[in-house]
Amino acid sequence: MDTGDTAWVLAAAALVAFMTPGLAFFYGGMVRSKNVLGMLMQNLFAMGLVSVLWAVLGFSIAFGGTNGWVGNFDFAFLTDVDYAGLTIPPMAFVAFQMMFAVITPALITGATADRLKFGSYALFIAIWSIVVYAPAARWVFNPAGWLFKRGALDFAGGTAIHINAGIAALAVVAVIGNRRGHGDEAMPPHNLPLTMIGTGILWFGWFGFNAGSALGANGIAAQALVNTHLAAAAAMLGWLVVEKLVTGHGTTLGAASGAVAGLVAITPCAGFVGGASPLIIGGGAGIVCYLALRIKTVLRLDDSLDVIAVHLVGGLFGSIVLGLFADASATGVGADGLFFGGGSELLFDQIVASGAVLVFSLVASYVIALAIEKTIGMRVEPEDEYVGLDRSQHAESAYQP
Amino acid sequence: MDTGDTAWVLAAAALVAFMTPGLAFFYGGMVRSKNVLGMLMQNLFAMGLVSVLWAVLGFSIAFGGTNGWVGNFDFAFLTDVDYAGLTIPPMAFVAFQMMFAVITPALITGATADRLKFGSYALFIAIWSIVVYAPAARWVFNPAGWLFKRGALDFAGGTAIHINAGIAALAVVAVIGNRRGHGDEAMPPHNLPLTMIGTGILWFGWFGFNAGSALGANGIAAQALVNTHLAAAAAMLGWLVVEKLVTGHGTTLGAASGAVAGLVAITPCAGFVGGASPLIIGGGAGIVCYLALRIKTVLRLDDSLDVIAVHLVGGLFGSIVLGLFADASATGVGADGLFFGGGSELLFDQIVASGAVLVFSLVASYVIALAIEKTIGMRVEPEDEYVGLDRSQHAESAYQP
Amino acid sequence: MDTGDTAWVLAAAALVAFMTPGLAFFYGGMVRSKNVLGMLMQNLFAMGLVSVLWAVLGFSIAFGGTNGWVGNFDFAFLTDVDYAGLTIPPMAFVAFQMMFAVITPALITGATADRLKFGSYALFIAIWSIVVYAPAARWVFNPAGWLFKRGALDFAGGTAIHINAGIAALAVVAVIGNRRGHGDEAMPPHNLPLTMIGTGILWFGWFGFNAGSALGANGIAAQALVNTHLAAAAAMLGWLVVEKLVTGHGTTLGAASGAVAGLVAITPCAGFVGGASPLIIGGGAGIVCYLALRIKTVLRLDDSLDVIAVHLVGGLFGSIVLGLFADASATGVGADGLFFGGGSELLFDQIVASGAVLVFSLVASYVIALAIEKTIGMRVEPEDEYVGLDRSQHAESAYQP
Amino acid sequence: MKLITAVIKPFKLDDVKDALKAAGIAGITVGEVRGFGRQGGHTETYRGAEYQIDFVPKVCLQIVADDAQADLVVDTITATAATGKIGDGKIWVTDVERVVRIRTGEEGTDAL
Amino acid sequence: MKLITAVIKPFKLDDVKDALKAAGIAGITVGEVRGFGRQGGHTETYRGAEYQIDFVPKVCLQIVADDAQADLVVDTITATAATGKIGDGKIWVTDVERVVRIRTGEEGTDAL
Amino acid sequence: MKLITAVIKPFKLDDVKDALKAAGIAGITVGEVRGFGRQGGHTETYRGAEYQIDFVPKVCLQIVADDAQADLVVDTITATAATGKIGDGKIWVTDVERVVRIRTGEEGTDAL
Ligand SMILES: Nc1ncnc2c1ncn2[C@@H]1O[C@H](COP(=O)(O)OP(=O)(O)O)[C@@H](O)[C@H]1O
Ligand SMILES: Nc1ncnc2c1ncn2[C@@H]1O[C@H](COP(=O)(O)OP(=O)(O)O)[C@@H](O)[C@H]1O
Ligand SMILES: Nc1ncnc2c1ncn2[C@@H]1O[C@H](COP(=O)(O)OP(=O)(O)O)[C@@H](O)[C@H]1O
Repeated sequence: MDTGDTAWVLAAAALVAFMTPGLAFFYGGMVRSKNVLGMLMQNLFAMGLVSVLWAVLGFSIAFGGTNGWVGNFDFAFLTDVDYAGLTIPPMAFVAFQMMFAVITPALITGATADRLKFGSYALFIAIWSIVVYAPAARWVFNPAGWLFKRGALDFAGGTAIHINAGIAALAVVAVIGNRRGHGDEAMPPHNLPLTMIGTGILWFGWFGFNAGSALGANGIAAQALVNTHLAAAAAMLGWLVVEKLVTGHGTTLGAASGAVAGLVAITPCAGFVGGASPLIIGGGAGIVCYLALRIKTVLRLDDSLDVIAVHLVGGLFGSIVLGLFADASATGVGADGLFFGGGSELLFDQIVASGAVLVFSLVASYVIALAIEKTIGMRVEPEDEYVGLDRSQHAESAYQP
Repeated sequence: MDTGDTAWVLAAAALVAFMTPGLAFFYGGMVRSKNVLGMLMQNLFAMGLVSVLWAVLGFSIAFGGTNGWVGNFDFAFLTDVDYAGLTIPPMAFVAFQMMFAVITPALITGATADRLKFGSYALFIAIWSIVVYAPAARWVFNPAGWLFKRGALDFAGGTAIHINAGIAALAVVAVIGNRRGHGDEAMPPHNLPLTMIGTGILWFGWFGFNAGSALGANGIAAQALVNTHLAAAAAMLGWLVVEKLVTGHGTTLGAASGAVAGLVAITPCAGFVGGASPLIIGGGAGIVCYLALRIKTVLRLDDSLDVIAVHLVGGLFGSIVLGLFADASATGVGADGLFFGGGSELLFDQIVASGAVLVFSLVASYVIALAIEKTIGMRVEPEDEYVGLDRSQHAESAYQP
Repeated sequence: MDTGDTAWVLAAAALVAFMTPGLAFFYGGMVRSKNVLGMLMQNLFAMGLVSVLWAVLGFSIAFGGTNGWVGNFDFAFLTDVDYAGLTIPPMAFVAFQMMFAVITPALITGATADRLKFGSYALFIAIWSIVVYAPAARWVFNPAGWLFKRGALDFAGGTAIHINAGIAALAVVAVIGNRRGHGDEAMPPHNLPLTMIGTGILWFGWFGFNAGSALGANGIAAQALVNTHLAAAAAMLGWLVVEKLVTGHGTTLGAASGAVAGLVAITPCAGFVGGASPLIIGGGAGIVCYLALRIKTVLRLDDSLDVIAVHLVGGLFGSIVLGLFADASATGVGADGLFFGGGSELLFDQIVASGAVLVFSLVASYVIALAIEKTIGMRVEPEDEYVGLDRSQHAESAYQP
Repeated sequence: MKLITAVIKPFKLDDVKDALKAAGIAGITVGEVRGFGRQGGHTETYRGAEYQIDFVPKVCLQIVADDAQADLVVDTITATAATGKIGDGKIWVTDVERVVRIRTGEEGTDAL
Repeated sequence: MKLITAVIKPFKLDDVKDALKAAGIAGITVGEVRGFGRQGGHTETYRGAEYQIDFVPKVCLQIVADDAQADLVVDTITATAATGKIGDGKIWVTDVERVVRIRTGEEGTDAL
Repeated sequence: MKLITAVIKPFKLDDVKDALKAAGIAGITVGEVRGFGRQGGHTETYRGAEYQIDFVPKVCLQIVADDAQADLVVDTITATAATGKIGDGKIWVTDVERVVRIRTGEEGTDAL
């Protein structure tokens, strides 16, 4: 047990836990004022329900047993948790992984803004976190996972978290349909400073998300931290340059969105790349994710706060280009990508891993959402959507004069 | 000196320091817009005044000398501080304890919202932090403390901080009376997103508050971190279930209040319990603290932001059930509670310790508040209360169009 | 490589990175609502552009080669970075230093509020961070730096960051002139709670800024953390006492400004002083910086958010009084100041170092600003200034009803 | 018909609303305003700079009522909104030529 | 000249503005208000305490128009703002003696 | 009595208030509004989506004055609030039948 490694992983667990409130403010500022509490509540509630489910069952499915696809119940209720090769207490590993399980379903709320019944949302994330997230996490993070074994690299969850949540968001939106008035009624963000507070917390917490995944205070963690910051910086610049060219202005929301896109893209690569790679991966992600904003218009899907463009596309971009930029000599772990003499084998594995998680999550999420929609209904009643989730779901209003 | 332990305790000190601004935003969002700066200032000011007093005198009273009740002046001005059994520099221990001393008086401001003269508030927390907090901290945290010696367990301050502040709040409200218009004029929170920002920061900081109390980066700290998160999650769910049953809606403010109630309740238990105990302690706290909201109505006391229900009752609940759920095998420290073969001895000690701190703080706080009220007056003039603390006490207004 | 030291420096890098968003909210709350996004964007953008430039070139100028004035290109693009005497991975040192490079130009935005073209601002900080910040950082932080070699002490950047940014702010304001309507149109802060959120984040991050500069989890870091907190506390009290005497009220903005002034002043002293010194340095800074608010009126310069009073004067005060209060026995490093038997030699070195950075930055910043003003123009058009930066520079508005 | 406009102290809004409801008034429209009158303003200080703030938060009620009810509305508001301290506010009455209920197109008294 | 004041549901503002623009109306002034009428309020709960909120967010349009245009304005608003559900709002018309365009000092119809 | 309503540019509020104070006007009620007129709106872009914003922030003053003072009020506002650039705003005057000071019940000119 190394106290230095433990100190960093404990701090990282706290940092990742802080990201879910950060995500709540990031999304909360972007919705209309009559829906801000609905959005904050959905994210805060995930910290409650998903944490309990993860302790009772989720951790065990992801890290219990030796099966490549689904875990067993050995670690249910976190009883006598054990995990090979750790220099930190098992509970520190449990805590760190728990915070990942919490934020992943919360990411979906951006796409389904303003129109989910709270009870149905709660039921969805309960099922989703056990049936979709836990297995996907196993495949990618757990050395026994079948994607891990195939040689696919994912340092901090590009696939299991961002591609997974991004495609699930698309699936749920396909089930519940668009916001009423989408396309003709203007729905600009109600409080961009609140979104900036969320951006600051997400960027701050992401150091724990990526550099904490080294599970120790070592050179890999240091390189991952630098990679994370440089990718966010380069992606901000990439997004702003394209935005300036297309619309004539670099926007504050654009700078924040670009930074988050960079953070998403570097997530799978953080501990496997070095040198100028984070600048290229980040810059590329900023440009690609901005252009991906059009996808939802093409698909005629009201992905309200662009979870597809930022998380699905950002996650896919990062996971796949890792097959090009991976450089084992940068941190001493991982493998070599195409540009570093590794041939295209890793690239192929990355595409397979991304595709596998994407297809599994698309199908499973669609089925879960459809099942709930057909039974108790996921979408709020028109009158409830008109007065806003704050009032209809929580009998509150966010602001008083 | 272990660098890993030191790194975690330094990070924890920063996390706990961040909790007082978090508390300011938590409370600040809940008051009316003409009082938000009054509330923010009272909490920010505690970071100034109480820190200085703690360095000059407070730390020495709590940790100087060997007396079981009150310390001496050996460590006044933090000169040549020494503390047995630490694997961290003494100054790291000083820093960590200082942040506890700062937030405890700040907790009281929730009960006395909108009606304290700023000067009188400053005088009150100055006296209170030296005369009430420092001794209580000594009794419970210092191995020489008489409650510590009796075998009472309090890992991170359920008694010395939450019961202490909760009962003090009750005492001060009894002296200064209710807000004008309380009961007929509607006083809903003016900015719930600000309260959610406070909730996020409190939850994030609380990892340092509880897991930092292990004074090292070890298994106890890891278990304390997991316990803290699970108790907050379970308490949120507990509070929301009861709220849904009673009022028909789960509210955003309810989810936040439940989480904080859970954090309060697990504070004394964090390093002494394991397995599913945090889920039960948290769930119980959420339910009990929601029901405790009625206490202030029964007592006809305007505890404006429910410090009694969340901190007094939450602290009592946590400290007492520790006598049931304490499990020495979970972290290798503490003792065994009733449910873990330890008989009822610990339960008795817990009740004695909670009662002792409660009675001492009730009497001392009442006397201090009454003395100030009778001399320079604690309560603002009616006209000042009507225009709001922001203007009457600080010649400012929080928002401009 | 010590994992404990690495854990603390990684956490500190994250804390310092969080300070730039904190600064954005600190300043953002103080401007009018039509300029808040302009201010947030300028600070957020610095995290993007300056980070990339620092990785490509800045770090190498500051820490590459052995020249006392300007570095070479050895570490361009952070390739094979090496740095003598570290117990942490070189990349951890790079990350930590990068966050200092990011916040320094951002500090200038407070003085030039509401009237900079975004493009010109971007060009300015790009040039300034390479031509002014990187050399100044070398002189003071790098053991090869000529000011370091002269024996001047600066633990965390009182000169290279606060005096540097403060005087640069003065120079730029001298070039671009005052806000239209300055002096007759009332421009009170539009959202003080947002400023308080910034204050909380700055105070929290500053623990990483100062205690992280020990580059390890040791006694120096612990003393630096205590010094930082006590100086902020004492400075808050100092500022409030003077404010109360002069205007009759202690204000919330005053408490926050005093705390920041204290944090600025203790920055150079953090690891070199002990005992009651932080209380005196902080208290003094609070008083001096409040009185320094008049400087901008005397100079008839519209330093809109008081960067001169808080950062230039606070930095000068801290750097110079270090020559009095430095006490090598407090932390085992540094030297002895006048009050601790060290004679006036250190005091002289401190004055020389402060003066050198001040003169260099004044001239260089003035030249850069003038060059940009004369070519593409730094100042926005009157009409753009009237509608506000949010709309004219970023085609956004911060708030919707 | 008449339009009765009343500027009152914000904390009196609930009382006035309940009183008007009791008096049978079917609808009110309310706006947040700031007023300047005999009730002096106050000074606010930010970073040592003093700002003279003359405007005080008020609430502005607009009630369209039948001629017969107009005086009742004025008297009800005057009775309920008065605190006897300066700044209680003002009521003024203007003539209304035409009133329409948007939902049904009803006009005149039916529209109230 | 006439002053037409219309209190409508907030999400209808853009439609009404476009319709008035199309009908040749040169200017509108809009304010955020809260209305109380047949459309009942709702209850909000904070920490178990129930608050009866009677006021519903509305938007208040003020349009100064020529006598000839007054009816056109009223009819345009009524047509566009109606949803058929309770709470659609009210329109009232008052006579205006004098209108001045501040920029040029023009008066009467030229000022519109 | 007359009700003078003036919609002006927000940054002109202090000047107009001071001018009216100097002209002996005892009270003003002010509201935040948004205006749409010849002064064109602007576009805002969020995540690539363009929004045409037609409404511009304005401030709406309401002053009840004696018939004799009405013209003085109009002229004072016109002189002070004009910048010569489009969007300076509009003033309109309506007749007031009755004014009441809530605090004292005084009516008519005494109520001003
Ligand atoms: N002539 C006026 N026109 C419009 N509003 C006025 C006028 N006089 C006063 N008011 C409104 O009434 C409020 C109270 O008036 P004020 O003169 O301060 O107190 P009082 O009416 O009790 O003497 C003011 O804040 C303002 O909003
Ligand atoms: N008598 C009135 N005076 C002023 N405003 C009114 C009046 N009656 C209704 N309103 C405004 O019109 C809005 C809708 O009126 P309401 O009676 O609820 O529905 P409807 O007019 O469709 O029956 C109210 O919220 C209020 O703002
Ligand atoms: N017919 C009108 N009725 C009500 N308000 C108007 C009218 N015309 C203009 N306004 C208000 O006056 C403001 C300025 O008018 P505008 O036509 O843009 O400029 P100008 O009056 O200088 O030509 C508008 O933003 C609006 O608030």
